[in-house]
Amino acid sequence: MSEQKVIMGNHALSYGAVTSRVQVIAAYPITPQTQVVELLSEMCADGTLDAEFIKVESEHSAMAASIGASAAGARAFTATSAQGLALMHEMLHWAVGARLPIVMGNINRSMAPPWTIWSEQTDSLSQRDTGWLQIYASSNQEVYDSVLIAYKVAENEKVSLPVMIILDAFFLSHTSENVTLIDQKDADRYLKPYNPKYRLDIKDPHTFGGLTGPDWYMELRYKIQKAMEDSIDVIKDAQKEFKEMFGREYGLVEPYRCEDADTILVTMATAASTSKQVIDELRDKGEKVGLLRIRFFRPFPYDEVRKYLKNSKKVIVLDRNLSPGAGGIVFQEVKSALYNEPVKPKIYGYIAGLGGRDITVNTIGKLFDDAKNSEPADIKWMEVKI
Amino acid sequence: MSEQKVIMGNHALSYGAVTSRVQVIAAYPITPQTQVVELLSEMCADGTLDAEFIKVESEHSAMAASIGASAAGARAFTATSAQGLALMHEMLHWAVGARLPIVMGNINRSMAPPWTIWSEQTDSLSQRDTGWLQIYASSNQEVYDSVLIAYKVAENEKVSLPVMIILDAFFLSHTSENVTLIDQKDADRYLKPYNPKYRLDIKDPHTFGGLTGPDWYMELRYKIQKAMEDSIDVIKDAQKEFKEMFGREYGLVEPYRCEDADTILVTMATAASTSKQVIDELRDKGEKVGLLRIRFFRPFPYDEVRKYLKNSKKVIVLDRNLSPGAGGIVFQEVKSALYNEPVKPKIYGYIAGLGGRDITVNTIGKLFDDAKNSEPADIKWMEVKI
Amino acid sequence: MLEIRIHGRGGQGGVIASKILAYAFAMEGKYVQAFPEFGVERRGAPVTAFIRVADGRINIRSKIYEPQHLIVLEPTLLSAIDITEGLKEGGFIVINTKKKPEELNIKVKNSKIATVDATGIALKHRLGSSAAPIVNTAILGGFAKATGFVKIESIVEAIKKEVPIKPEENAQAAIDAYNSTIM
Amino acid sequence: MLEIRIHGRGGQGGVIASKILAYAFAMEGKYVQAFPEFGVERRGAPVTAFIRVADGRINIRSKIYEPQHLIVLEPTLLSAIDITEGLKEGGFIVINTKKKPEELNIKVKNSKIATVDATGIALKHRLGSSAAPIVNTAILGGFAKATGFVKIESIVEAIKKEVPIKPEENAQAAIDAYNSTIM
Amino acid sequence: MKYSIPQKELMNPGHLACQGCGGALSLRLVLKTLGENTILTFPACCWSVIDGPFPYSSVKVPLFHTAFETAAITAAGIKAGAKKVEKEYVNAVAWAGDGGTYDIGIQALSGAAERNDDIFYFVYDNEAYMNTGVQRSSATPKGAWTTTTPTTFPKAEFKKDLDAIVAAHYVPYQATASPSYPEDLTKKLEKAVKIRGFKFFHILAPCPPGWKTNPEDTIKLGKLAVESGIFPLYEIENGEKYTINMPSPKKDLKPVNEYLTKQGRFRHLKEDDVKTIQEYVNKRWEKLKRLAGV
Amino acid sequence: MKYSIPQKELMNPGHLACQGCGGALSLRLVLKTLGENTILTFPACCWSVIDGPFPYSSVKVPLFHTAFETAAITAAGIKAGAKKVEKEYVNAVAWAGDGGTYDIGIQALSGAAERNDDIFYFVYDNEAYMNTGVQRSSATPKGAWTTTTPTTFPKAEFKKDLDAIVAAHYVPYQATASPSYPEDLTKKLEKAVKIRGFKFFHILAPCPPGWKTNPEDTIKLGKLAVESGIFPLYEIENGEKYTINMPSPKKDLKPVNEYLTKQGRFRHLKEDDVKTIQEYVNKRWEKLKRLAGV
Amino acid sequence: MKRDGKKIIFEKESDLPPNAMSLGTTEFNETGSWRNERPVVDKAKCISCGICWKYCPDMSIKEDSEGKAEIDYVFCKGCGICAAECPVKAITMIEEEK
Amino acid sequence: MKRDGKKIIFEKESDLPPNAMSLGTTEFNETGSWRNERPVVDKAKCISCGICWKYCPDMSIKEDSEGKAEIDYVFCKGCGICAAECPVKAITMIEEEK
Ligand SMILES: Cc1ncc(C[n+]2csc(CCOP(=O)(O)OP(=O)(O)O)c2C)c(N)n1
Ligand SMILES: Cc1ncc(C[n+]2csc(CCOP(=O)(O)OP(=O)(O)O)c2C)c(N)n1
Ligand code: SF4
Ligand code: SF4
Ligand code: SF4
Ligand code: SF4
Ligand code: SF4
Ligand code: SF4
Ligand SMILES: [Mg+2]
Ligand SMILES: [Mg+2]
Repeated sequence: MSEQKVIMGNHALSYGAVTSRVQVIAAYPITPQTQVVELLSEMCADGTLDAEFIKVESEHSAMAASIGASAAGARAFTATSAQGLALMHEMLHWAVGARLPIVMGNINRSMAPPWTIWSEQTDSLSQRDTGWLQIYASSNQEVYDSVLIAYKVAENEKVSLPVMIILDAFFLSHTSENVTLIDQKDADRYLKPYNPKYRLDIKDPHTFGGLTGPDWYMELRYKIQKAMEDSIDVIKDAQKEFKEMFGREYGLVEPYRCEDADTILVTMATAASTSKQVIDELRDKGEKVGLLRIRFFRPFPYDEVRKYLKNSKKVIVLDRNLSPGAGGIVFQEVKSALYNEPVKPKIYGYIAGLGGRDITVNTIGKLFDDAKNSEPADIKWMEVKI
Repeated sequence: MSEQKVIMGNHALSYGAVTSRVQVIAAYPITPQTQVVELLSEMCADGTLDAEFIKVESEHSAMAASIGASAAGARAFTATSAQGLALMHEMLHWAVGARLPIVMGNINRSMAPPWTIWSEQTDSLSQRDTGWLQIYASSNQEVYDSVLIAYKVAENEKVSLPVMIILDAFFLSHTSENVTLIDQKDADRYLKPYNPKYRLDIKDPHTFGGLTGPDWYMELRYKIQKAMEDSIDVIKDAQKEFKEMFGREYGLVEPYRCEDADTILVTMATAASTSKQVIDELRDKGEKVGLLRIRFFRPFPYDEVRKYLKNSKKVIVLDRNLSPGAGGIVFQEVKSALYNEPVKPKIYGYIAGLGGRDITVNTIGKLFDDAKNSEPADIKWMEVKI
Repeated sequence: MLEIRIHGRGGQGGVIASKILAYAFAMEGKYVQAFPEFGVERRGAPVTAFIRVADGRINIRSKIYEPQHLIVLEPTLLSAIDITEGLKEGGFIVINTKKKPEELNIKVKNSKIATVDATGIALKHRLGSSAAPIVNTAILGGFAKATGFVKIESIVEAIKKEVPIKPEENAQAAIDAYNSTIM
Repeated sequence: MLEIRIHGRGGQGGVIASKILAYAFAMEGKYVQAFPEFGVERRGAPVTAFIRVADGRINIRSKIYEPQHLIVLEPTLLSAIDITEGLKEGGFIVINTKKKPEELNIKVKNSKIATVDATGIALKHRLGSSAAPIVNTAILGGFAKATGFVKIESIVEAIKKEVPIKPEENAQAAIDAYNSTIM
Repeated sequence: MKYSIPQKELMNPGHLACQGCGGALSLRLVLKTLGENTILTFPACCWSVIDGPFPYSSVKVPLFHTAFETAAITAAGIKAGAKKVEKEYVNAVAWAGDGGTYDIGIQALSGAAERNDDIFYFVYDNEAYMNTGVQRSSATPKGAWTTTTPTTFPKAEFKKDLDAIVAAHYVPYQATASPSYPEDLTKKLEKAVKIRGFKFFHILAPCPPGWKTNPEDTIKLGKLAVESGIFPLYEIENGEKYTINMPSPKKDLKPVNEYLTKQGRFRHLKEDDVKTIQEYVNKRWEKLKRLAGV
Repeated sequence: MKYSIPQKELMNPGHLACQGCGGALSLRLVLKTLGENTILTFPACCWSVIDGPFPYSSVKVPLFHTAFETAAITAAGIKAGAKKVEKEYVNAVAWAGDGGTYDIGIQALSGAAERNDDIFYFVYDNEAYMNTGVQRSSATPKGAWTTTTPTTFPKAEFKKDLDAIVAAHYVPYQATASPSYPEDLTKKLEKAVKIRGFKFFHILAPCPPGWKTNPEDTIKLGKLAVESGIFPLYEIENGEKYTINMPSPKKDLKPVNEYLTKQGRFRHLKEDDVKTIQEYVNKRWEKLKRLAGV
Repeated sequence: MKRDGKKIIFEKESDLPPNAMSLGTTEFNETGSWRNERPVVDKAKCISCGICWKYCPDMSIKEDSEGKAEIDYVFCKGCGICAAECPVKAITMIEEEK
Repeated sequence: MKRDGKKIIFEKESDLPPNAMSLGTTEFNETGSWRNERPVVDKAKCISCGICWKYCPDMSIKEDSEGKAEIDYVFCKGCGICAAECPVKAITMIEEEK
């Protein structure tokens, strides 16, 4: 029997981990992620969840412990944010090279200095080259569901890569809303116990990660890229099965009123959610506008992005992040994806909402206004006060 | 009086630091960077260089110490590679947010696991969102000269950002070649002592990096992006002055026989150097080919890249790096840069030389062959053995 | 769509109140959002929390700048800060105080003020100490009564599910408040 | 362009030899590259180093797969590994050994073999110990003599600038080797 | 008014510490003696917030906010830089919480101690990660509640013995101190400012929300911790010479119970648990006396 | 042939250690007693190379190569995972160099020790960063040459006292050991495998290229280190119960000189320097005897 | 850059420093609003011992012209430490007006 | 996947494991080539004490049919430890052929 709750995004992650029967948790507190860990601590303490909880001394160790546990063959979970994610950086590369299906929640928070705890996606987007799959969620239900989907995808032999589930700080992490939890029995049918082909097995000993010269390193990287490419179908299948069992549908991207749209807004996470309201309002006024929410940023959904955007006239990319000296990261990747198309929309890139600056209906409305009356540029800023 | 030496790339970094009169060095050993540190240790020990050398316990601390020293108003230097660079990741963001003109050498090495010590640019390119200026060098002379230029640019008030000077492992770091050292007196005329407007000053106390809410964080980021944009002119000026004083000329990019080229190869570092030989050979055969070497990857030289590429028919991007789930990083950024051009070349992206796989004249020749007879794709691999 | 703001002090449970209230609405089939002020909470410092309630899925995920209704957990805040900032006309303001609505000096057009002695009720049910009474459940009874937006039964059930310590006493406090709210 | 490969054992100074030789060429106005085998060096294990020499700037920056000339620091390597792998025809092979060229059994077409007792010379000048003689400077004298590519004076000067310990003795060893190389 | 400690304030009011914060009081007291030729660095901790939001600050000396795990090394970097730049001698000061010291910052601390970097390191120890809402650190005492050691499964391990760990680095000077004893703290600081090399201070800083105590009890709790031997005040020179300042080694300790019962975080403890704690405290007190040769 | 230690080899020849490597020998000896129900993890260190290139390995038990700074926590993660997955009890073993332990890995080590994670931690201490070509670590002894402490300015600080630091964590079992004394090592391991919780071994592992010694002297150097009291062999239980195994506390120590002069890294030492070292060793030996109550 | 009392107002780009450098003090933040209870000094009882001053975490105790303790209500958060520590009970905490 | 003696040869994509997992032992690497000097056992002197075996870092000492020490020259790196530690000097290091 599924159960309805009103829970915050952070607890949606915790419940997702519980429903996924994670076996080892290693985590370290950081605002705005702490509730993920606190709830899991409680559930481990009172027996709701039968997992080893390692209360590590840093996020670097949180990821290292997850890596060790996963290499030993257990299902491992952790969660962090911003500085913690950055501190893990070396180990994020490690989890990928070791091909370990760890699932991690990351609460998007802007990077210090200055100290900040508010939402921005630079923290996770600046990990986009590490080889983690990345899901940007826009509701707590999606957060919860994504944990199960993430394990299903990550543990698929064709993939064997870690997955990051990403929530906007506060806008999602601290916002409680209606979430339907999945009955454990059903969940167990969807997500089988982790049973990897290779692990640290005392009955079948192998060494993992030994010195690899120019003779084979490149081929191992090739395999990682291949796994990323193969993961597209694995994700589709996992999400299809999810829909069949639980009724909720997810894609690599989420198109919203894109069919005949001239102008399509591309963005991620909660900004995409708020955008729907703007799209509805503009559609009511007769404007042919649509929204493409990118849910998976890695693997980058080239086909879907092209499919939905190539027939539009204008594309507006809203980036809640900044790669200094370049510009908005999603903007860059969307342009890159459409580059070799025969006919191409104009693409406008805007930076908005850094450091927790609210992205309101108003903000989004202004993007449409600006794109109507201007030419694209390498970078455009929205609502900078100076 | 300038002096001719035969030195390895790593020592070119050390001598560059000496000629720049760095005041604080904090570094940690890692292959293939160790010689940088060893030589500096010796020179500090025997008095050649009057600097504080902090023999830190990790790269994370190397960067933190550099940050502290730079914030106190001293000229700080460090060097690292791959795992060390990754371990610094959080602090790389820190140096930028704190606007500190640290200069760091990074020897490009591929990321573990598996263990590897060989050349690949994923380590530094996956730091491209941190806000460091990045210089990819292709000769030891350039390495040495770039240290002085880097401080000059970094410490310019309009910039106040850290700079990374990047060398291919072994191909540059361990290869000794002719280098002309600059006489200290001349160097002192080029690079003045560091004298920042703001520092940790007991006579004028300020706090740096305090909690910043959604009210001002975004504006501070805007200023960083602005500084990146402004740095373009600062770099040009610094390099012009360098040429005037020392006769050696550097640009944001280095075009080679691009004037009337139909097909232009874009790449960085030592692969670009080897490519010149291929370009010469193909030109001898009458093919209209050219090379655009990207020297500064951050700030991304949008104008230069457009200027040299927009009139070509085909662009070939050779990436010695991989962003799994996307593809070659330079490929992506070049496409993004040219996206809004009215007429555009076809752009071909190839991954080659990962994990120290040699990029030979032969390899580069094959790129031209392949691009001649095929269509672009999201990713193409060169010389994968399986 | 309803948009409600709760005022309290750090450590007083305003955020929990927002969650319980949202849960009560959810049990009545509504879509809800409850969230704290996005910042650092300090014991003693004024803090706020927010609730959105709607019949359909709530897409908007920005903050609430112009709430329709207020809940005030701490009477001393009335003189310490401007609780009515951004408040829309015509809503309800539910305040924990011994005073009657007319004794208060709050100027917002057309707003309906309700008061309830949540502190007294909490202490009666031994919720918290006299220095730090736990009033966040009682006040919700007052809200239910004053606005009629949500049933007291839903509030009670939400309290029982969400409050780990003394759920029964907390529920009873809400009922008592419901029964003693003055408008 | 000259491409030269040096063979030795880990700890024997083959890499330093490559740098000194490159420096000697540079002093004669050449453009040079010197680099070790790109890998981990282990004491005792066979290792190699490389040199490129040209009149103009050297753009090529890949490894050397087919050297023209060889320098062998350690005679035991002749039986342990195949030193001639990839070697082009017609070059010089300079070997540290007491034997004469004709006593060696090296089969590369047209290659000119030169031998010099660098170990003996090194020990004479007390360079290293008898268990671990330092032969990397002496052998360069042999190379200068055998090939004529570089002047012995340049070698001597390069040694004096680059070798921190016993530079004079090392230089003298190179000269002695120059004078006793057999072809 | 009588001033038993320096009158000068190097802190501003309006800061963002909770009511009755022992950590805020501690820095106030410390700065009085360190004086104006001091450069501070704070890693992430409550003080990252207490200091106040940009563009404001609550300290009157230069302050660099740094990453959580880097307090000691940032201070060492500042010191190295200041040595090249400042004409005057500068106290380079790392001011960190227990989490930032015992856990995520211990590597940088150990490195700086080993190199004998000429800095001050202060840990204001409130025995948990407070800034993030009271999670367990390795400084959390056995038996205590935190949000990650719920009362169903309170902290199982004894508090990490950081003072012994630092002592094993044989640093020139280290001491424990308490905001409840400002004169003792001042005296130690006066001694330490004259020493070149690594100086370490461990300050127990009561935290009302984290300990679930009344704000007005902050000073009392600090005193009870000392008097019960939970947190004796002492100095160590070169890791070897121990001097006990308080409580008097000759007198009996107050029972720990009085200290524990004032705190909500220990409310769930059973009599047996308290006994274990008492025995542990007694044993450690005996050991300390032995080390001090009394 | 007589076998005074287990005959079984869990290591393969063809590995990439230098001639006469003490670190390679040490692991060989350790694996004999740990046996097949062992999972290893190595951080970056010489053993990352010694193990051999992919797709080959020189150990016959599962091995996970991990990042430099993570030995202890990776082992703890492996242990937690194996607990959920393996039916048998598994020895989760971190095997790290001194740099990976004393410096960059000490945080993870301290964390695991504090949590009393049920793992083995071995540091094979060759007193410098050898894999990167002999740079100073905090385990490098005072006076030694390394490439970052040139003979013009050799290492100024005494070796970090890691054993005392670990002892300050009160772990169930810790010991020093030497490949020159395989039987002693074996005996300690046999004891340790029965203990649940954190077990720590400190092995001094001579390194010919790093110490500038002759490969054939490796065993002799290990013995001289013990006999001179530079590296006495002892055990500590719960951080408090010390037992000295070797040299005999009743006999005089050999002078350190014999140990030092065999090593190129100490060649530049003056008579006075040697005296300082001798005094230091004597002092520490007295302290150790005191701790062991002899 | 403008100041409104202790508050700082950035108006143009150059007002804002390149990094988050402080330009004012936390005195802009009148933490008196945090108080539920206020300390009141009975000057008659006060013996000017300075203990309350010493222990106030908010620097909210001043010396009046007679050397007696005086509370700075602009910042006093009402923690109650001064009242608890005053050796002669010269300070009482009273409820703020509700 | 093919094997050539102890050497492993990957021919197609599926031969290669997803990560760098070992599939063979370092015995593919005949470290005998590292030797400058070789240990030679004088079996007559050998008393089978096992000390050389115990201390060899390269597992290159075996027991022959009579229980005497025997060197495995395929792997022996020639470090000389066995010779140095043999209590009866039954092992001598001799120069490899040059
Ligand atoms: C790398 C990193 N991890 C986590 C955090 C989140 N964080 C900030 S302060 C803090 C708690 C600090 O605890 P402590 O050092 O004891 O200081 P206190 O807050 O108790 O004063 C944490 C976990 C961070 N800022 N950086
Ligand atoms: C983060 C990081 N920094 C640096 C290195 C480079 N590195 C690899 S092994 C090593 C030295 C290890 O020294 P130690 O732990 O003493 O082991 P040893 O090599 O002496 O056996 C270093 C510095 C690395 N791999 N990762
Ligand atoms: S949580 Fe504790 S330490 Fe932090 S400011 Fe509040 S009282 Fe001080
Ligand atoms: S350098 Fe030293 S520790 Fe490393 S393999 Fe060689 S002998 Fe062993
Ligand atoms: S503590 Fe009491 S007596 Fe002392 S100065 Fe303050 S109010 Fe006066
Ligand atoms: S109540 Fe607290 S803040 Fe106010 S004056 Fe007294 S001690 Fe200071
Ligand atoms: S010389 Fe060394 S490697 Fe060879 S058998 Fe003897 S101990 Fe083993
Ligand atoms: S050490 Fe000597 S006597 Fe003993 S087994 Fe070996 S060769 Fe024989
Ligand atoms: Mg704390
Ligand atoms: Mg070592």
